[in-house]
Amino acid sequence: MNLNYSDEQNMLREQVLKFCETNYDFIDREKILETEAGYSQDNWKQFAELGWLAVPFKEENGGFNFGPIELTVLFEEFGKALVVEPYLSSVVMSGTILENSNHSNKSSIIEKIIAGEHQISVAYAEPNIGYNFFDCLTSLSTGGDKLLLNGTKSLVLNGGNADQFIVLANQDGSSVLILVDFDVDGLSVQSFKTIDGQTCAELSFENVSIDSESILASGDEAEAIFNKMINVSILCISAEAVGAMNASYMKTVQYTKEREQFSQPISNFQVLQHRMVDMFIETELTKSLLIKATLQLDSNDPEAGNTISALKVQVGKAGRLVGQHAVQLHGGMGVSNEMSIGHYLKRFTAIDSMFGNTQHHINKYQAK
Amino acid sequence: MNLNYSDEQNMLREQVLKFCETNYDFIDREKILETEAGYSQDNWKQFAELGWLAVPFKEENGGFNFGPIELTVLFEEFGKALVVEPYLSSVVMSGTILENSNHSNKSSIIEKIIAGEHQISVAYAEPNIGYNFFDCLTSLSTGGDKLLLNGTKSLVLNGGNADQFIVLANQDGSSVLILVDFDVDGLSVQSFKTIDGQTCAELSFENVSIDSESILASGDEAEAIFNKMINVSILCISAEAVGAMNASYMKTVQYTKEREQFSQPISNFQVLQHRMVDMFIETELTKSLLIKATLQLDSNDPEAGNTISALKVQVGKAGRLVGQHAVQLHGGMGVSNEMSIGHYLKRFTAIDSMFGNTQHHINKYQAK
Amino acid sequence: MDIGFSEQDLQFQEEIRAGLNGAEYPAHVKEKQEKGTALTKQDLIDFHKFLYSKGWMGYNWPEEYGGTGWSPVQIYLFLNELAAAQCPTILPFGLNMVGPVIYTFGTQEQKDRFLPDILEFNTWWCQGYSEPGSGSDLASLKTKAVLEGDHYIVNGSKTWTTLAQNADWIFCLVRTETTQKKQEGISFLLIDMNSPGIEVKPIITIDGDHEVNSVFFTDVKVPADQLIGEEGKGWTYAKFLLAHERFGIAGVPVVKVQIDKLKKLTADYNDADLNKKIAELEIDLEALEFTELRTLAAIAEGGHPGAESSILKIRGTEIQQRLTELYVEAAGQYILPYEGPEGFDSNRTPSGPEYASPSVAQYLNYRKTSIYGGSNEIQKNIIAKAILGV
Amino acid sequence: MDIGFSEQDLQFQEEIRAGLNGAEYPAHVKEKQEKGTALTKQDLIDFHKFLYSKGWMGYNWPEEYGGTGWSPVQIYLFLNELAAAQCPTILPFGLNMVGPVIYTFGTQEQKDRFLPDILEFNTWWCQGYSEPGSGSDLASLKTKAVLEGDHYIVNGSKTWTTLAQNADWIFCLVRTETTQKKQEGISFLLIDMNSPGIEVKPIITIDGDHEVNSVFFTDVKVPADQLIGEEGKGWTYAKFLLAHERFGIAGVPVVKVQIDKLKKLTADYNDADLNKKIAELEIDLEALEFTELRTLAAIAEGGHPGAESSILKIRGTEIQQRLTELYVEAAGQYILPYEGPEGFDSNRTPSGPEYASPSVAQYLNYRKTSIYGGSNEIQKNIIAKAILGV
Repeated sequence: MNLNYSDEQNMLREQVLKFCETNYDFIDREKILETEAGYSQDNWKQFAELGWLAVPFKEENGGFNFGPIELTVLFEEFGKALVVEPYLSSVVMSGTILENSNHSNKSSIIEKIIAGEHQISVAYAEPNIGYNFFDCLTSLSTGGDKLLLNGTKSLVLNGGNADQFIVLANQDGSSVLILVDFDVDGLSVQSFKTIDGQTCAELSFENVSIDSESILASGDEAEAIFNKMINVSILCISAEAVGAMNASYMKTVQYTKEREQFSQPISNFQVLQHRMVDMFIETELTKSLLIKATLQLDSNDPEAGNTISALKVQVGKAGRLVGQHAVQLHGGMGVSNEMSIGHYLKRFTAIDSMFGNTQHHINKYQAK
Repeated sequence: MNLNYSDEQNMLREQVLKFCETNYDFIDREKILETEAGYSQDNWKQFAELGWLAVPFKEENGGFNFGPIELTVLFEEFGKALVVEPYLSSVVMSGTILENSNHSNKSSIIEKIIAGEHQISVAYAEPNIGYNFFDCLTSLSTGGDKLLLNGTKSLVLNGGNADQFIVLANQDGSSVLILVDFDVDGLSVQSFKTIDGQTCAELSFENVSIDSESILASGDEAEAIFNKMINVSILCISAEAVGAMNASYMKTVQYTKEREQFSQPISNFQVLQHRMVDMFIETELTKSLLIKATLQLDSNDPEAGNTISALKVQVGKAGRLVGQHAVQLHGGMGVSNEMSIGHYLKRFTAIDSMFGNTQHHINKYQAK
Repeated sequence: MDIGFSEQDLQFQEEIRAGLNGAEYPAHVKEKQEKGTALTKQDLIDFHKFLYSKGWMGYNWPEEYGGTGWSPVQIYLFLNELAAAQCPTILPFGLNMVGPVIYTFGTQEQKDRFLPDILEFNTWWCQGYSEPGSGSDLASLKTKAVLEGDHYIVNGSKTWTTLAQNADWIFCLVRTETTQKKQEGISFLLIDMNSPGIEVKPIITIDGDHEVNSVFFTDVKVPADQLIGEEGKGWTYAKFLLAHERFGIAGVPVVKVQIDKLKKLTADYNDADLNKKIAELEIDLEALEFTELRTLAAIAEGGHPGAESSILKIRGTEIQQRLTELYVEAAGQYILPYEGPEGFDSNRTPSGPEYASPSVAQYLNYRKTSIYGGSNEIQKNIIAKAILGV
Repeated sequence: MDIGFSEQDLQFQEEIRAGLNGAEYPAHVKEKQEKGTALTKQDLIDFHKFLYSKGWMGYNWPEEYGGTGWSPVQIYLFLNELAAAQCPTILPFGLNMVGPVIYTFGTQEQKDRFLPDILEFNTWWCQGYSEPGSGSDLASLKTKAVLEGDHYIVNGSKTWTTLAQNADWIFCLVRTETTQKKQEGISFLLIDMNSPGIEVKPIITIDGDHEVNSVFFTDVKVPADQLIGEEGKGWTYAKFLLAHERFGIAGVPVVKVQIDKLKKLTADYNDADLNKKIAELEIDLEALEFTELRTLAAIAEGGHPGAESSILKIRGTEIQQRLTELYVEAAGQYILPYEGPEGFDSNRTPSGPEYASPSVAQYLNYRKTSIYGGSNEIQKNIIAKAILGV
């Protein structure tokens, strides 16, 4: 057992931190949010140039062959700055599925992802199935000599910007993962802003013709790959949450030391001090579970899935506590859209809702 | 709607308060706990003389025809002084069942109860049925031309001092309430101290012969009477809890104003102040639900049962919070058996466990 | 003690219910209520004018000043019926805030001038208390009013001013004198929002809505007869107002209706975890509701809302916030798409439950409730003083 | 970073496990552990002497002083194996409290004199910190030590002294000088409990047990060479000790075992509500356990336990207390009969689950955990200072 980050990992953290300090203050971010795409293509290009988009991919596919640890380093720093670039959807989610699939063309697709020239979003959620993603109604059926895809996918992260989609569908009662171009006949895409300043899309498939080479995986294999993707994704947004918690309590400490009421800085009030201590404690505890889950995923520990659920629960609870306390201690400024502090709360709320919320993962953990 | 206590009710409260101030300080109580019976026969005699034992009974049975309001007045004051005399078991529980039964002799039995000469305990709990009292295994069966009672009843309040028992049993799949003398053949009684300084007994019935006149009620009628008894009992111990909460926070306020640490009374510390505010708020909220439930029971409102469950939940949560905070704010003194404060915590714990704990009543309320 | 409603009370309830379902009720408001569409300024005015037309506007005012003189039970029933009919919330600024201050501390002339317009809702009021530098610590306010002849000249700014964009009048705490003790030297001034030198700038909150504002005063001339009571006594009136404001802030009737709504919305899922959380919230709400009734009863007996009203504020806002959390929990991942204050374009609505997007907006918006009206921490300080007697 | 245990670590774990199951383990102790019977003083001594015989006693001491010099991972594995075997908790007073103070601040003579007996468990230590007037505010202590020739004369009293009734020695904070600043003038003194003038009086706690005591000192003569370090520097040593004490106070391995036990005890009921509460507790415990590992790793890298050890104390005791609440909840009404410290008379045992009575005793007893070792409020003050930098 070794709990120290390597020099390489520390350097990566430094690099991301510096990038965010330079290019990602609150005003920069506000401007990005106002763009049509909802993220900065310039930033994305820089991510590619800095090699960040290659982080999780295998060397054979042109990647750096890094693992969960490096991803959490990236995402912790993203979380501090509330980075909205679609790293989760376009690199982690689609990348995990692609790499684990047997698609003949996957290396060349991954190369384009790494180069920042191509984005793929995974379409897994649907309007009526909650967190039971495999119960999906979107179906791949045989129509004459063709395969036809029909159904609705919702909450597709960054879907409005995607060049391709990986769609989770149902084929005769078993799961399939299908690669679909954004501009095929019968597919319509509607993009929405999300509550935390990102974007997601709703996809509607009407008799979209699928050729069998586009099927990335099916049956148990598809579900195994999909679950792997969910686990890594939870890990990444949890790391992001840890970064956001860190920033939230540090900013709150700073604010309370500066804000004066009753002729003294409000950091003098014991009740507020203990509130900040609670924020600090929850952040540290979350970080601990994050490291545990990261290392278990890294070593393919069969317990990893349970720890991921534990982590998601802790992230849900701690994010809520830290986010709410941060807003409360900022008073009116906390609920103003022009301060960053409320945006952390929004991100915590979004993160809790994704891939199974707190109660969902309590139940999953309990049933382990 | 009228939320004022009548003059008569206020006088009753004054009377109980004065009695407890005079006869029931912590030292007096400690001495009572050390006695074999676990309560003071002298006090009981005084309760009778002051007419308190007549409070809930109908005039036709020699009672004062008072209702739930007067009972809660009594119990609130009992709660403040942690009174251990068996009013709940010997007057409220057995009295409610007797009065609602058709037993030919009930008036004369009640007269003896009112005179303080006779005690009856209700035996409802069993070792393996939890809070589902009607699922009891104790059974009344026909053996030849006799009715025979067999089984075990546990947690019979004040059972070691009872002259008679009212036993909830099962007869061919339906409930019966049976009056049994303490000294019948085949009944053995084992008495225990309880965690909060009272006593309870375990009864074992081995082919105890029952004559049919001893059956107070059976079938739906028995269950209706029993449920009524449970509701009134919950009301009484809730009132007791409100009194105990009141005393706990008042004593804590007093203590923190006297106890000095870091060269100042610890009541100066904002965190402790807010803790006491929480105690105060929970006490007041519990009192509100207590009044609501009392008035609903008093007016035979069909909603009363739900409010009783709500009240029991609130008493469970608030009692825990108030009891634990009181101990915490007393520091080491809080966990010392020689201070009253820890004894309130014990009583809150006992009260929560009786007649369905917090979670039991949340579920009952939810299923309403 | 008894809990029953009298025959008259039940008849009263029937009257209110009939009135709210009657033909006089503004149809365009009802239509929007039922659809859950946002109400305009004019809609709100129409609603309040309807209340006035029924003689209900002064529901908590003494008869002497045009109020109904209703009993606590009647007030309780009235507010419950409004909530059950999903009516808009009665705006508190005139009726519950400045109104009682004027009829308690104002001159006869001020009463005659302002009270009828409040009841008739001819004037929309807003509250000028908080300033950028003074939130919880109101006494540190810096907005200055200097008497020059028969006018005050007001300079400074107020913030978090709810619906100032709609307001005709603002009641302000201003500093008329600088003294050692911060609470002294504060005065209570009524200012016409149309006065030259007033500028209103929107503040967008984290739910994306425009509800609050900054209000800037530059050499605003205010006739001296718009001062309430005495100069320097503003702090007394402010405290009086805050205690009144806390009252009703618990929002019990509305929460009750919203809990029922949540139960209906999620009935199909039959989610045991959620149902139990709802049950626990309902229990807390029952306790709060009866606490409010006890407080109302005490006031009717001549009591004054004190530390008890702080309980209502604290617990009421906690319950409101928890309820918004349960809505968000129920909606799950479908909270993600952002609707914005205008609602989704009807041609571009995401699938998933319709209540999802409003739920998360409400959740974010309601974080304000533990901050405004004296933060919950300040309320606890107030109770601490009262129970500790220090 | 990696989470795996090395081959050596796993072999180490095997050795510990084998040792605890081996023939040398005192059979009478094991028998009582399995039955859940209370252990006597001699049982505890036998257990600690067994640990010494295996060379495990100084599990967290440097090799230089007879410790094992184990890595954090080894310590972690060792403590987990002890808990899994339901061993008694290692008494902290000698090993985790006064021992590190002596080897860090003591003279060579003191090290030679006291450390071997601590490791061999020839001496049972107790802690003389709290006084009736000074609980959380240790610096306000009043017990006085006056140097007369080569002896100190000690007068005063200590309270909440755990297991003083069994102790051979006590380490005390005493006031050797009265100064302006309360933290100054405090010294750290080792006192033989057999010294004339010491009286121990039991304090019965709310669970009915005798675990803590008052200790009174009347003209107790203490050789001056039993002073640790310098006169007046006691506060420094005390803070050092408190930071060490907090460590391990989290009690993670024991809680883990007790959660598994609760699950087994309640498996038949399959109570969904209880199971979910247990799951939430397990999650919190996992987070705490890994936090402790992180702290251990940091210390192994040369760090010093600071504010982090306060997290372990706060959250550890919170979890312990919540666990006792879950046991009580599971036992329901069957907690009522009072067992007392001796257990029920075997001929007179109430029916209902056997764990019921010990559960409520544990619940009541564990209220102490958020009070002792510096109350949780004090721990939060410590962290507040650290993170606020004030």
